[in-house]
Amino acid sequence: MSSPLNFHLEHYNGPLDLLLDLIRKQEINIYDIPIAQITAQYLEYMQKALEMDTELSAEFIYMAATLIQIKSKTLLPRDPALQDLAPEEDPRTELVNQLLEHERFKSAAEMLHQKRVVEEAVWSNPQIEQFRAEDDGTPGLAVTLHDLVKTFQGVLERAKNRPVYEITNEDVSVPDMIRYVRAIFENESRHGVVSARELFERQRSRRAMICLFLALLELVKLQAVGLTQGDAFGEIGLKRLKGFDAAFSTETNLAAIEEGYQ
Amino acid sequence: MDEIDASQLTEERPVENLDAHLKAILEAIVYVTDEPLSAQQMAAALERPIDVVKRLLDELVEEFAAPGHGLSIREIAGGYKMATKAEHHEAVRAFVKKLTPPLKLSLAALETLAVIAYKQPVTTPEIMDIRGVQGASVLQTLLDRKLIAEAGRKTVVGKPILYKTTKEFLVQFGLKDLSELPTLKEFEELGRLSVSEPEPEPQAELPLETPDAPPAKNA
Amino acid sequence: MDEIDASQLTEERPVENLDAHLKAILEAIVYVTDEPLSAQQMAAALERPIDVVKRLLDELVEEFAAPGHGLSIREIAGGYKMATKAEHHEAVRAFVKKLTPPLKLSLAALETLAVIAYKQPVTTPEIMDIRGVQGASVLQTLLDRKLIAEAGRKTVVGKPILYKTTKEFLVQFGLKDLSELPTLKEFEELGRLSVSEPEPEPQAELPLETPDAPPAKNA
Repeated sequence: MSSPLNFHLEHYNGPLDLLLDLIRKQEINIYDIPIAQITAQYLEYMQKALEMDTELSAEFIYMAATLIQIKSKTLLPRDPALQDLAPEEDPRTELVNQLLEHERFKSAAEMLHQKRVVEEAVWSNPQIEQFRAEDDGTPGLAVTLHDLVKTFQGVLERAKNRPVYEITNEDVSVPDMIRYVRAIFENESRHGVVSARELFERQRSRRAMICLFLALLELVKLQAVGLTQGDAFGEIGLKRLKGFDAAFSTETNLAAIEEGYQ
Repeated sequence: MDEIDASQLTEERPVENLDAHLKAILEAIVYVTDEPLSAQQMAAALERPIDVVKRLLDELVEEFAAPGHGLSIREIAGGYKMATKAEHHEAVRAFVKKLTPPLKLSLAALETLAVIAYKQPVTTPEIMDIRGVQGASVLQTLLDRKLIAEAGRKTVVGKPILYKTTKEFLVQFGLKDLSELPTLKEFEELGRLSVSEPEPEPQAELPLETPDAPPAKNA
Repeated sequence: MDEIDASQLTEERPVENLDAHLKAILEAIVYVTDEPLSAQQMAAALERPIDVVKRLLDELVEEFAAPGHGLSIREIAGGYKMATKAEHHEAVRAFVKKLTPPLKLSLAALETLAVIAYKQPVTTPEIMDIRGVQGASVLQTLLDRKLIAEAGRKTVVGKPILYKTTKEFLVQFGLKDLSELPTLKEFEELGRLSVSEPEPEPQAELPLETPDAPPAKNA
């Protein structure tokens, strides 16, 4: 039997989409859906999808259950006496309404799409910058509530991934700081450039800053880390060098350094 | 030609010259501004009567609509905005240096946007109900692109967040206001027609995305 | 001039509509380009005779020179460029100044504001802890814009100042009260639901306009 299905399964944005496609392709009257036929075709689709290892979301399975339920309702003989008292609603009605609603929004989506086509053929060239006074130039982002939540989430995410070194003021040593910098390059910025300023700003004591400074000098000497500067007077960045792994291959390097600072 | 000063025009069609002057300023303002400004905003800032400003703006819209003009002044998002006419897009495209990247929206995103546009303010569960799909990831895309925004909370159990479309939505889709959208009923009639006429003619390819789906594993 | 003679020689009767069309395109091109383009450049790109292009450009220059227009097309550096007329600059500048710009914040300010909104009342050290960055300068910006305010002092060592968001904050973000702020959980749910509906890779055309895309396979 020839299947009306479009076996580019993924074209379907959910079960309503699939059902609509079945109905429209076969020019079925949506107000009188042959439920047995449609159910069979729907299940055939699901079978094919399983064979093709396509993952079907839960709503596809839920729809299958709904279809089978409607089908069984239509098969059950009704009590004619009861039917006269309270005429039963066509069990398909709810599904049909859902399908029609879905179809309306599909058309609406297409309409929006067409509008975008027009807008993409139109250009505007505003010159407001020429007329903005120099002083009221507030560079920045025009922000929305969504930006606010998103930003907060980003801040928390960053905080979570930040290596936490609880260094009490007096205990911190140069090797501690070497391990600290190493952790940063291993976790936070494998290949990127780390701002030296930010690194220093994270330190909570003078001693920690001095140790960090000495640690950086040692690392540069070992060619584990390099310094970069974009332009004159620009920010100094730290970059992982080829010697990074070698420098940390043994603890002896650290031990030697530790000795040196005793 | 001498500049016309309002105080000098005591008689003899003073209105006409004043109007020409105001109209020129309005043209310059519409040209300069980057987002659609309403007649009210312009009238208030220029300290001129709203009805005069409105009439002159409408004259400008009409004048630029003539076929000899490649520019148009369009009413979008409750305001006026100058832009090139779509019909000249092929010739103009080559000269546009800073081509703004097209707003790429998936079919799912467009559908979700349509639901929000018509049902606003609307909650996530309501959107998912209509689309028959679980999943609200496209909401995040729409929020990121500022096409929709939060609109308070619905006073039902769980107090879900309500969403609405934004001014940016009107701008991006070239709509004067929401009432310019066809009614859902009109789509219903379209749907009915499609039973007898199932093949709408194919359209040109567009720089939009495929619906959210990986390519078929087996063809 | 020579060009005029040349154009008169080649002139034909039904050219008028064609001319109007070309003139419209030229107007649109002069509008979209920021650098002055010469008549030669436009003629070459549009594959039209230089003399016709030149004549139409001159017509445009003349038309916009009329007092009813606030825009002008000027010949600068051997090319044509659209701009507002100098006599209206004062009016346009005054107008632009009155426009209230949307709330704009630097990323640092937005981060700080977000932390205060969700953790209020909160102290400077706490804010810096969460952000992982030193520096309190953006607090002043937020205070100046009345988005945050002081909320007493925390009873810990040093008695640091506590900060909270203001009524202006609610107004700017369209919130009735703080309970309308989306929770982090709600925000994350938007992302998590995406598992069932991944956003597609950009590219490829939509199946929207090809409802019958690939033919159905025979089973």
